[in-house]
Amino acid sequence: MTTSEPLTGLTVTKLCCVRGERQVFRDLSFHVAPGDMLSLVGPNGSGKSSLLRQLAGLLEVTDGEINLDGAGEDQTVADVVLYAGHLDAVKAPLRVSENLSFWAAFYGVSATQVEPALEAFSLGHLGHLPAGVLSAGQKRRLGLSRLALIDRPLWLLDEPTVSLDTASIAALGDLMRSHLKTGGSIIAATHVDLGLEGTRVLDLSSNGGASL
Amino acid sequence: MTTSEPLTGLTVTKLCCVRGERQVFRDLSFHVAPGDMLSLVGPNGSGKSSLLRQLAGLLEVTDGEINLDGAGEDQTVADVVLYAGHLDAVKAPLRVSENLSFWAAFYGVSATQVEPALEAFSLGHLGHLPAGVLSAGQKRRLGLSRLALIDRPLWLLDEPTVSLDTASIAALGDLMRSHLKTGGSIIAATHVDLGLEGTRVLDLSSNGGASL
Amino acid sequence: MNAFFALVQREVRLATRVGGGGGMAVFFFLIVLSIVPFGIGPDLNLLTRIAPGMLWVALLLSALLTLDRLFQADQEDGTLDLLVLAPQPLELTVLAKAVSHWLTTGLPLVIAAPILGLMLNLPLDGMLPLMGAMLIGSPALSLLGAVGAALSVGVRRGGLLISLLVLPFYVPVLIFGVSASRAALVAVPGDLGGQSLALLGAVSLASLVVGPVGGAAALRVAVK
Amino acid sequence: MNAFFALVQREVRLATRVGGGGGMAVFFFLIVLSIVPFGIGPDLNLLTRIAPGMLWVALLLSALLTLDRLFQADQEDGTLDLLVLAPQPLELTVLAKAVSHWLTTGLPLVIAAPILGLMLNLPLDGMLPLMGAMLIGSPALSLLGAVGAALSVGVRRGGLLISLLVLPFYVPVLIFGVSASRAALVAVPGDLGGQSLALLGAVSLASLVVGPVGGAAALRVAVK
Amino acid sequence: MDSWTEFFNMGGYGPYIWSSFLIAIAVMTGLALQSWMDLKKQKRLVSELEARAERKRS
Amino acid sequence: MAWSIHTYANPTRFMNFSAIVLPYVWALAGAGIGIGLYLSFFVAPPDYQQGDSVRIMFVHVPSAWLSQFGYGIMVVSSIVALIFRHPLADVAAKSAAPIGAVFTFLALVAGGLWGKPMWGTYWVWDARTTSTLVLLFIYLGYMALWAMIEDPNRAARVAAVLAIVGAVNLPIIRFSVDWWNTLHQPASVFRLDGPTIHSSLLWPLFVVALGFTFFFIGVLMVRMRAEILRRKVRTLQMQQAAA
Ligand code: HEM
Ligand SMILES: Nc1ncnc2c1ncn2[C@@H]1O[C@H](COP(=O)(O)OP(=O)(O)OP(=O)(O)O)[C@@H](O)[C@H]1O
Ligand SMILES: Nc1ncnc2c1ncn2[C@@H]1O[C@H](COP(=O)(O)OP(=O)(O)OP(=O)(O)O)[C@@H](O)[C@H]1O
Ligand SMILES: [Mg+2]
Ligand SMILES: [Mg+2]
Repeated sequence: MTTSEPLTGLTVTKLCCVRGERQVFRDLSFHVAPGDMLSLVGPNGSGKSSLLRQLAGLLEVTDGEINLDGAGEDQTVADVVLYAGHLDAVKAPLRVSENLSFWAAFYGVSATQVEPALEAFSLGHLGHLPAGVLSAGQKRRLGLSRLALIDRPLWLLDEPTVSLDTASIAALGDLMRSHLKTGGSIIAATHVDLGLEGTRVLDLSSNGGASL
Repeated sequence: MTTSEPLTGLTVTKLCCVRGERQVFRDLSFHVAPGDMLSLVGPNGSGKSSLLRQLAGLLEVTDGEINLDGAGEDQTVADVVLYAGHLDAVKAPLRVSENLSFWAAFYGVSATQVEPALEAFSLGHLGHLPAGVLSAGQKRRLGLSRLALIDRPLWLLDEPTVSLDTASIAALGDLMRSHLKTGGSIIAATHVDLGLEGTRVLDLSSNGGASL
Repeated sequence: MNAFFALVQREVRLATRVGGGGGMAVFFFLIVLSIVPFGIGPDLNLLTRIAPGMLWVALLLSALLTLDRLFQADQEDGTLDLLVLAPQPLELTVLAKAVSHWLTTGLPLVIAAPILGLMLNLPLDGMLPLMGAMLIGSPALSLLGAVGAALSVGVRRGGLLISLLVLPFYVPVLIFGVSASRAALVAVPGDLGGQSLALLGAVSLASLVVGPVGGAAALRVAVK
Repeated sequence: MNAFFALVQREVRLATRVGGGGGMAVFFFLIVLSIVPFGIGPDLNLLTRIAPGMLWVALLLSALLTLDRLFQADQEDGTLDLLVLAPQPLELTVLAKAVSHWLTTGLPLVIAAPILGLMLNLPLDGMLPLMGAMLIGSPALSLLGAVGAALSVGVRRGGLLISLLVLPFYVPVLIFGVSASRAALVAVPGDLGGQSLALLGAVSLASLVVGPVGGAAALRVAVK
Repeated sequence: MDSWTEFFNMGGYGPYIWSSFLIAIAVMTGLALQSWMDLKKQKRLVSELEARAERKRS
Repeated sequence: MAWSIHTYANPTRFMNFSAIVLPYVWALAGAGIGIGLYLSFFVAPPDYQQGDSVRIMFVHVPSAWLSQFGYGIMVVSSIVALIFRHPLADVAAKSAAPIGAVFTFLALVAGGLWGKPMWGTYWVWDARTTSTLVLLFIYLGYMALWAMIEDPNRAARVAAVLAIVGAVNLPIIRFSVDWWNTLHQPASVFRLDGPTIHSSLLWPLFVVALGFTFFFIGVLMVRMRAEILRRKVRTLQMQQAAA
């Protein structure tokens, strides 16, 4: 649990996003401090996923700036960010526990963290099953259990609640709450209310994008 | 709009589902009449998707029976059912309208129906775009627009609201309401409330499945 | 029938839009053929001697390389479920798939064959019979390949598996195809070209039945 | 380094669990080699003469057939995003991918080569040098292939595209590989085997740099 | 003694004949053994699992 | 659970039946092979053309026959499995494949060892040798398909389709001799005008072949028993994991 240095904030200034020649949003500015939760809302196509990918460094920044306030000289976005997109990055032929163990090893987390991370989403008893037989929601939970495994200050979540049942949504809420409490920040795109206190909302529908 | 004969009902008797040697549910019996909406609920892994695939004939029926009451001699489940699963069956390189036109031709629907079907989910102005550039919700809407295109009495929907924004959920609700009003039936698995009047709920968590 | 053509049209459109359609297949064919001389040395006599065989082996390989996505892509994005549930008989759907596969790999190669023949120093007047043999034999590759592709739906690393399943069935096509082409090109005394051609046609006709029926049976099992 | 081995282990495990690992590659290799005689006729002298070339061409092809899923599968299920975002340098990730590809295709073929040689009537005492040449040359195939696989991430029908991108780069491997093998097998007077072998080694070493660096650069672009 | 050497020599074809017979015997024995051991293993697994199920029930 | 009856009623009967007959099958196999070996070394005379090397025939020809016999079993069981859904049929098909593959391998090896003295090389690319090699590939492809599909029920059905489609290849193997220039012996035992092999070689050949056939049946039964138990193990494991 030592990979992450505390991040004192993320500042986004006049960020623009152009995809396929079309302006998705422009002049987006906001600041996220430790302990902040920012909820991205807006109709389909307003650019929530695009913004998250830009923040993660997975999409070209057309114009504007993204700054990590507390980051060291040689620290890149990738050292600070944990990204969970639409896809779960789960390999069907590997067992549930093997899937997570791999990410532990690859992100330099001790193997002893795997069990607790699975438990965070009540997947412990499914550990020996091949991931291919999981139901949609179980697979999603396996993807999300990386949040409990890898320690990064800034979480970028793209519709994390998709396919989850009520119990799992509550588990995700707990995990997010404790992440915020320990000084982490979260930016999450979602169409449903996660019921987290003090959530700030960024509505992308009004941000100058072509009205798609 | 003549492919479908009116279905007088679907009767399921003592249906069992075994996947990978594990019992998912057993002895499931219910009846769906024209105009009925049945909502499948239950935690992740309780067998909602499996039940829908069994009803569509896309998964082996281990034991029990599925009967179409009003179906003619030579009518199979496939003639009656419209299935919309987790995946959208959208081809990224084809334009939005081409995607839907293909399904129209393949299911024997007149090409003039394509425009209105796209409009049902406000996709009309995106028709010329390659489907690959759609956002998650837009892609989902394209998949769902098949419901407005193809006329079948029984809809089987697996978490249709995933990724949809509020406006699109409302549009889906309208479509479902009018389908029910014209004597259609719907069986839908979902974790969120669709706000349709007179919905019956089938809770799979209590149906003898191993508690996964 | 409408549904059949709609599927063929869609498949061909998909192939042209993302893979340059037939152009890609021809290009691959060309590269394989130009690699061979590096492998066996630049002896032109030897090359001419094995040219008909090389043409057919390259034809098989380019068919194989494109087969693995035939149904797999549809399964991964959910299209396959809808194809199986459609009112159109699954046999026709498989046939449409095989036809589009042939239109985007087999046919372009037949048309390009003379150019390749020229590169391998084949006699010009044998070109038409050669193209005829390829035209008659290549549909069998797509039709038999469709069975292999359907069998390996849902299997990861399907590409290699398809090769294993399908190549044994390609053997008769290869034997008759090569002997018909050789008769056309090298003018074997006591020419057997006609007979091989007839057998090649018979194989193609047989696979016109085996392909759709076997493919549909395999798909029905594979979606479940 | 831990991350490196974790990735190699995962890849090999995936390959064995779903594709029978190296067995499948050997099997494919065997089939291609036994298909060729059908194409060019059963003349054993001729076959022996072109045997080294065929071995290498078959090696290239089985590498090609497995390359297209190298990064594509990871992109389709979202794994690639996470690999790019991980603390491990992307170059090492690409190297790990190439190493696992080699472990599941190149290495098994090297080991199986003697059996294939026997079927092609190659002299027994040339087997070890042949295996040596394949051992030295085959890593280049996986390393260079990784660049092609990275370049074609996100492109449908990537399989053919990769072939087009990669085959030209395989030519030097093929030339030196074949001439080294031929020297070993046919004992060419004024033996050039040593020199070819050295050049082959040089190509492999060069691709040890080109592969990871080029592959990582291509991936960085492809994810965005 | 001489007749035995002659017998093993098989008119000069000895190596081919003996190796073909020996390989056949070895491979067939191997197949039978492997099948038999697999059967043993499955029997053992079944009884283990049934015992465990029994224990759970009681 | 109703489905368990469907799955086990017949296999149980098979388990009982096979337990009873297996010893006799083994005895017949042992006798056939034992006597056959004796006959082939001490009774059968050297061939007037091929000398002692003709003795390889006693391994080669029965193996070649059984390689095709095995595929026949696979095809018949697959048809039964697909059409009648008999729960034993796909077990039989799956179990027959490795045995058939082994005999195909033996036919190849013995043929190769026979070829060196007769043709001067271990391997020729003629029609029958090559088609036997292709048969081995089909066996291996069939086994690969089983191995690569996790769920046995699905694997059974997919593999059955392959086996049936692959049956097309059996006549090809037989007739390929006529299509392709060939070195290999044409049919000399089973032909319309009677065998052309001398009877002093012929009847030891039949004794060995009979022994091999019983061996095949014995191993098939053992493998089927193991396969039935393996599925039972899988079911029990999954049920206990779920509980
Ligand atoms: C690797 C090489 C060989 C292979 C793969 C092979 C394969 C076969 C096969 C498949 C058969 C069964 C044909 C049938 O009845 O359907 C057969 C039969 C036979 N083979 Fe071979 N063979 C090989 C080499 C040889 C050699 C070198 C000889 C002897 C010079 C030989 C002599 C025979 C004879 C006498 C029969 C019995 C023919 C009959 O009664 O039908 N084989 N072989
Ligand atoms: N291919 C498969 N092989 C074996 N078991 C499977 C397979 N697919 C699903 N299962 C199992 O079947 C059970 C039911 O899965 P199903 O997808 O029907 O659940 P669900 O109710 O739709 O859940 P969710 O809300 O997560 O979508 C799960 O326990 C799952 O692990
Ligand atoms: N690869 C692409 N090329 C071109 N345009 C794209 C591409 N991907 C997305 N777009 C466009 O960018 C816009 C924003 O897409 P994005 O996925 O960010 O929306 P979103 O807010 O996440 O929507 P949703 O709620 O549906 O997930 C959309 O109009 C979409 O059409
Ligand atoms: Mg989105
Ligand atoms: Mg589900």
